[in-house]
Amino acid sequence: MKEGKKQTANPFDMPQKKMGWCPGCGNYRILDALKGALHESGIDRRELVIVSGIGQAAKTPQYVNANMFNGLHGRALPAALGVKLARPDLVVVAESGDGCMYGEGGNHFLHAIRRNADITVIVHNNMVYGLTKGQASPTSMVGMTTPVQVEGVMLEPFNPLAVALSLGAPFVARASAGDGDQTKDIFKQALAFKGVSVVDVFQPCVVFNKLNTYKWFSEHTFYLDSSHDVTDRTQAIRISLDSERLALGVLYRHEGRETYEELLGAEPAALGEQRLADDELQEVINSFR
Amino acid sequence: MKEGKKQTANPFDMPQKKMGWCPGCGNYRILDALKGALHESGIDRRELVIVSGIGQAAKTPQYVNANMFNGLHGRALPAALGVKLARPDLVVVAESGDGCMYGEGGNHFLHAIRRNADITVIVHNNMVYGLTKGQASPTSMVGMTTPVQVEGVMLEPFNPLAVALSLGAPFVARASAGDGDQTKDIFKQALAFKGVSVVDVFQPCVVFNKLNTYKWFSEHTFYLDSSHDVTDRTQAIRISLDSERLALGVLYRHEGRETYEELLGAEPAALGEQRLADDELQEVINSFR
Amino acid sequence: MLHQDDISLVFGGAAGQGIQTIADALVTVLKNNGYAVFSCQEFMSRVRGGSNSSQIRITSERRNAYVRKIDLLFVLDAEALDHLRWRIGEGTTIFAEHDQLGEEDRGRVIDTPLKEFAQKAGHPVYTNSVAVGAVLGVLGLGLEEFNDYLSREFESKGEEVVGRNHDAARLGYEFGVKSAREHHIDITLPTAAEDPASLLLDGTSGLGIGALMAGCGVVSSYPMSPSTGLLTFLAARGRRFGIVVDQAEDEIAAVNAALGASYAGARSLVTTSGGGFALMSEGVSLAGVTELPLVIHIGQRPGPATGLPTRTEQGDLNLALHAGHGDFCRVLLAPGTPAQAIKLMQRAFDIAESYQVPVFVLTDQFMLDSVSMLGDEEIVRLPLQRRVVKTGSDYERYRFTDDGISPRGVPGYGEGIVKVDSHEHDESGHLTENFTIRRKMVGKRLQRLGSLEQEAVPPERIGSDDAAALVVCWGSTRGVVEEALDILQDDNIAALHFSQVFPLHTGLGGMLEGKQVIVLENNATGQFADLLHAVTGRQADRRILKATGEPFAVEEVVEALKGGVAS
Amino acid sequence: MLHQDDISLVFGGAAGQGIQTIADALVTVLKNNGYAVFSCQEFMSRVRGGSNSSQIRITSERRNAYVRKIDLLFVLDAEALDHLRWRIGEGTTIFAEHDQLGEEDRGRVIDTPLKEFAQKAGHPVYTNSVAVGAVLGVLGLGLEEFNDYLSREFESKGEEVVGRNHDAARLGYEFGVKSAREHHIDITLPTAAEDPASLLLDGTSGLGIGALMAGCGVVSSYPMSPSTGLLTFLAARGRRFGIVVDQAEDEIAAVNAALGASYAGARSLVTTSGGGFALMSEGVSLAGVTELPLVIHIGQRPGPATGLPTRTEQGDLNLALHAGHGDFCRVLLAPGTPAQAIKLMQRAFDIAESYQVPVFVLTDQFMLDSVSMLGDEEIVRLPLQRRVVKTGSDYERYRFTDDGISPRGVPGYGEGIVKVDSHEHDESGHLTENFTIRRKMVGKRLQRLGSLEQEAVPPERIGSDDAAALVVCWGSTRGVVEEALDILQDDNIAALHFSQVFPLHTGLGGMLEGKQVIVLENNATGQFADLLHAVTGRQADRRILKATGEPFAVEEVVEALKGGVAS
Ligand SMILES: Cc1ncc(C[n+]2csc(CCOP(=O)(O)OP(=O)(O)O)c2C)c(N)n1
Ligand SMILES: Cc1ncc(C[n+]2csc(CCOP(=O)(O)OP(=O)(O)O)c2C)c(N)n1
Ligand code: SF4
Ligand code: SF4
Ligand SMILES: [Mg+2]
Ligand SMILES: [Mg+2]
Repeated sequence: MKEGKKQTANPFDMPQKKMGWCPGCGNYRILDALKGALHESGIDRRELVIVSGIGQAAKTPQYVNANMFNGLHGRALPAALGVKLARPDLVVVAESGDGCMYGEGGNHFLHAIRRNADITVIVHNNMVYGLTKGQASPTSMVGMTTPVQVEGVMLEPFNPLAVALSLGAPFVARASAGDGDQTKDIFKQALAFKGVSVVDVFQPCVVFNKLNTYKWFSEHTFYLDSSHDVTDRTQAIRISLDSERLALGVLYRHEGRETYEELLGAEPAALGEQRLADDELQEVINSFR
Repeated sequence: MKEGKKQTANPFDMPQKKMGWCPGCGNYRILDALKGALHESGIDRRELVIVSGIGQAAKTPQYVNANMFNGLHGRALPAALGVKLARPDLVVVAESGDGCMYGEGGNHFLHAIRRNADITVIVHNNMVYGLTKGQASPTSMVGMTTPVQVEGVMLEPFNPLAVALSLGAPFVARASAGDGDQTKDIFKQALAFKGVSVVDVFQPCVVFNKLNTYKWFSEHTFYLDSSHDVTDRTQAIRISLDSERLALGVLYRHEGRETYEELLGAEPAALGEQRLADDELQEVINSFR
Repeated sequence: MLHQDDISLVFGGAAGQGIQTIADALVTVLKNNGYAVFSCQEFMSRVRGGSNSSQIRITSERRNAYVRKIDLLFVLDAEALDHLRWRIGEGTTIFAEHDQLGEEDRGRVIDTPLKEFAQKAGHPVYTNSVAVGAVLGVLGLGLEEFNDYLSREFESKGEEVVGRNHDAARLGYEFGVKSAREHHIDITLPTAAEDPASLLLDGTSGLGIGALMAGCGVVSSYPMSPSTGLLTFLAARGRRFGIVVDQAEDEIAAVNAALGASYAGARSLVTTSGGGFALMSEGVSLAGVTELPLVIHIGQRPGPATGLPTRTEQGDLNLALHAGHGDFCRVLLAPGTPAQAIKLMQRAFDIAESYQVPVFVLTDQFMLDSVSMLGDEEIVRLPLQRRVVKTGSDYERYRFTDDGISPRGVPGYGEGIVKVDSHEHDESGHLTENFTIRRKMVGKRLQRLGSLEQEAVPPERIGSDDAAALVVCWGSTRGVVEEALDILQDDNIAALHFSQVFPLHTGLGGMLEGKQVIVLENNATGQFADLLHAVTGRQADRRILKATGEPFAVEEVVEALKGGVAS
Repeated sequence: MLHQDDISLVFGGAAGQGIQTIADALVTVLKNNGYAVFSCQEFMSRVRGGSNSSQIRITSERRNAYVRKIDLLFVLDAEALDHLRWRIGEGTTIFAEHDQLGEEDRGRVIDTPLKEFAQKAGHPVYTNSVAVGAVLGVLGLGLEEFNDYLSREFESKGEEVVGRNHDAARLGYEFGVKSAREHHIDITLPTAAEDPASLLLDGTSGLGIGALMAGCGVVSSYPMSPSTGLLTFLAARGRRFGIVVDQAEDEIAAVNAALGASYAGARSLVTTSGGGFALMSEGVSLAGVTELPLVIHIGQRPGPATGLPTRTEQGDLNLALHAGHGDFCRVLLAPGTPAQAIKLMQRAFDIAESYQVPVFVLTDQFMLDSVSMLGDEEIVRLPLQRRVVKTGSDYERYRFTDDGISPRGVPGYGEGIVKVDSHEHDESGHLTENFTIRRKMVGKRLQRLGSLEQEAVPPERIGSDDAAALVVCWGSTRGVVEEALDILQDDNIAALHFSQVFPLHTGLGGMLEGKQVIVLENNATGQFADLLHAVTGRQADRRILKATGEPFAVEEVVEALKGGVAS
């Protein structure tokens, strides 16, 4: 049931809808990169599910013409897992903000990585809680003042890449919303990767984060070049720990691990037909005689 | 209000109580090491609060003659934080099992480390859910079969030390229940450390974990010696990632960071007296004219 | 000592001493001998040590209740004797190794050198077989069934092990026969009128079989007593039945994964207990707003909080009724027997899918761990009808319809796309703040309550239509109420057992009219009595409540209902 | 056009356009001019764009309710006009920049070149000052108060900024005066009889002041609309009042940290909304079993799940009543005005500490964001009495007492140790499985419900004792009901407002006797009507419900109650 792929029209574009983001927000660029990556990856929009939580970032699937599970704040990853376990044949993307994925949903982040289901995890990291109007997020920089952190953020920022790598994530990357093409390319690699892929995307919040602007990101980041060995985990961790010069691109990839759904032998949920083996069932019953 | 410290009697010993652990369980040794460390550290048992979650490990404070907050499964760390914020003058230990701290409570583990309150975190890591009768825990080894993991554990084990180090934990150590004196010593260091200290303690569960026995632990572990530079975080991470030879001792310590309660300026909760500044209050009210 | 009519055997010992194994073997052997049997367990929250006990009843009719009385008591240590002492009566014959006991108890107890015999058979590990043999000897039954049982059970361990178990059983048996003679133990068993091919099923397995029959596709859960058994039941059979079993990192993950799976088309299930379920409250609300089918099994245990982890209570009714914020529909079922568990579990999946609502199955530790007898004819298999539609390209998930229920599409099945949303949404599933759509969506979600009421499982009447008093009970207390009424033989008392507790069946008010209403439930405040009052306006005339962590005993219900019906 | 009696001004625009700033300034200036004012907000769940509006009412008496009618409407863009179109009536005078509007609307709207004037004053940033000036001109008021306001507000930014704001205000003002003249806008304001020194307080700040007065020591919370304001209120004042403010990683952490702090002796608070609170359910149960004081503020918004994040509803009552597994006591308060918020927040902390129970304060978006007027005499300060005892060396946390409440010790205060436990426990706080102790502990925890009922805040009667019909309302609907009754002037209708919704005051049944009971609440099913029924056995004769996400408007309550009292 492939839809015709035209050169110009992107089937993931939505028939015009009002969008809830502020003008200039980095989310628009991430959305564009995502739709571009999906289209160029040849994914059928009807076989794609984008799962999100709650927040500005989490509105993304509202603006993509594809299946959507816009769930609870913090709970994108378990819902995405559920989709994958029931329908391993579908392409599953879990997308949300830094607060959603690393704050409320931090535990799921840890354990989703351990599971290694074939899910592409995209985190819009604007280092702030956007939708709730500017409180600190787990990735906010120390010292940033907010209406709650009136004396400035005191907590050590959460380092998603280092944590993902410590947990053995097989694909770990970082992108920057300002760089459309590179971000699209990283998304394409993540979508193509079999297993859990984590992409943290720097995203300017032009309203609530006056520290981490487009300019700040471009001044503090650099792209890993071909000299970087993406199979070297120790090296990747070292890079991820550098909080001065922030590396962009794929930090680490490790091919070939079996996915959780493969190990479980999950198969697409039967819908129409009855698939129960009556004799097996009788055997179970008989075991209670 | 110091209690007399006698050479022999340990004030943390409980008047005889029935204990809920199986004979031979590693928990007894951890309990002994803890009581020894508390006593030798000169801590007044009335100024110590042990907070725990639910599980076999979490029963520990039931057997210590000191203040206890035996809370919910997975929630030792936030409760301990609450105690510390209200009473920064008290010594606070948070103690629970691997399931409690890294499974149900995984999110709190992440964010407790980021906060760096002066709490000693002790995790009895038996690599299994003991109290609920032998399901896999986040640290269970791949392949271990259980009544739920009938085909063997498929998830990558959670590496608490690597994650703690990635998060910038200032004190990270690993102990082994079988080694009473060393464990006691590590506990003493952790108790003396200002800031959050994480001690993961290998603990044989003699009933449900037939893989990770006293013997297995002694065969797979070694103690870091004086050649190890405890201030080298990169080195500590490297060591923590080695799943063949498991290092024991203090992997990393970084002194001098201010604690969360210091940064917040928390002071002991006023109990008897009224501490409200009436003029301040009037000023607040006047601001609404 | 004379033991007749229904016989109650109790085995007491520490966790890890094998009393559960003894009881399991014995109940099967007795069943195979044609007796009507029932067994239940009570145990402490620890893995080794403490004091637990298993009761086996041999009854003249099939029963499903705990009795306090003990005819034959086998204790493995002194602590167990202390633990059970309050249940020991004149008519209790006690067996134990004397050297386990204090001086004062020895006179009262028949010295039973289990370990010595086991050692004789080759190893202390054979103690259980000695014990079962001894019981069979005392009861005056043959050893054949048990020998067969042992042969089957230890087949894989080789002939030697089987042989030693047989030896152990024989040693115990001979001891039992001798003891009965020497101590004048005179037991008259009820007639062995049951088909030996009957089933012995615990509540957990009943739920599990129901879930298999319902075509459950994904179960995601976090272990918690007493609900874990359903997870392990399904884990053991997952591959064969195409069920994906995921042990979640916490209960929040479990419920959200189950909803993700439901969205994708699988029938999905979570199993938990009160504390774990409390954490799922927000997820229940998500099921409500997204209109996703979900079955939630709550194995109740005494709260609040950690409470008594291995004990029983019916204290989570209010929570299940109201968990989740905002107004939407739900259904609560509460099987009273393993047979009902099989049937209602299927019904739960069916209603969840038909009405696109969360359906709760409420059980408790007593019900889950109790083993009762049933015939194949009691196993009801409901038609398994999936209700997923293939989407057209203009599909909208929340299309307004007459009955408020929109055809349910799933992703990747048809030409359309499927959008579900935790925000208030329009028909296409996109978030909206339009007040008119909001009003209609609220109405849509609540509208189905009417049909759900009409389709509700009506309460089952036990006893006469004309009785002046009605004992109202729900879930696991069915058996104890039924047995108490049988004992009382009072035409003025009948019972209503609710296996669906919400919504209540429409015709209900009438059934209570003119009756004295006595609500019996295993909790501290009478949560079902409150619900009954809220729905029907009828206050219970009397509440019989128990919240100690123990199930009701037949004797105490008889006692409570005796004195007649006036309160 | 003629505008008289109560005047309703509405400002509509996109998020980020500053309508809130305009409303804030104007309401203060009007108050300083001696007028009785009220203001409320409705806004979309987005940071920029969309359509929001602020209403300011100038009333003859102090009011606390939203009205639909609009006398003067200022819209900043065409979308805002569309958004508010349904509220525009014959009597609405509309101001907007014509070039923002479509052709068809221009005829109806007075062209108001706000941005042009702002630019003239130096920068578009001065638009707000132009707007306020314009309104004051139209209303025929002076500009002095506003100039003073601007001077105060921008003092820190230097004289130039102040001066430009003054310029902008003057330009707007002159335009307003001229427009009123040219367009024959004839406004008769109510008498300015208020003390200009009165307070203008929103619900959030009322709660905050109450928490300060109560000596709140620790607040741990996770942001969630509409409850975050209380967190930021306290964060802004934390250091000065010795309050530790912790933004938790999630709501589960928040409630557990609050309980840890409570255990250690601090008065502690969490603030959240329905979805976040759902996650705290298990923590509520922990508060129940450990008998730890805790105050939980739930700022309600429409569910289920994410629902309508920035809208209003009273839909979390059932959840607050029943959250947490097992049976134990709790108290639910629901202030209807900022003054009640101040008082009840103190009461919440006091009851929580006296009775060692969780106390809920239920508000909603409407109440939290509405600004109303009050005099200093309405600010009640309750005695702040801590109830922590110094422990002796034999201290036991759960000592049985006559009233079920044990003296509460905290760690590190006295010679004793303090053990609290989520398991069932004995008097010393150690876990136990003893059934007798269990029974007594369950009773102990429930026993205090009696005194809590006796001490419950009785409902407030609005109107005559003899009225045949009683409008029952709770929480935020107090103002709208009161105003509707004033308008109806029907001696046959009075109201009962509940600011404590659980437990209900004992004398309650009597108050309803012989009355027609009409329950009005901002949810879909009538959750309080159900509670009233459950407690008193009295079914509401009629339910007036609204669950669109909007508050009740005075007009619709009048309409609903008009036709008389028969339902
Ligand atoms: C359980 C729950 N808690 C809190 C909220 C409120 N909430 C909505 S979005 C959000 C944070 C958003 O931050 P982030 O995830 O970083 O997304 P952003 O808006 O910055 O893109 C919060 C706290 C909620 N909806 N549900
Ligand atoms: C919310 C909740 N979920 C589940 C449980 C059941 N439970 C109690 S202890 C435990 C796991 C114990 O494992 P661990 O923390 O490793 O401790 P151990 O017993 O191995 O020492 C679980 C799942 C619970 N009490 N509460
Ligand atoms: S608040 Fe920030 S993150 Fe949200 S839409 Fe606006 S700019 Fe983007
Ligand atoms: S089950 Fe394992 S962890 Fe628990 S007490 Fe027994 S040996 Fe120790
Ligand atoms: Mg963010
Ligand atoms: Mg463990």
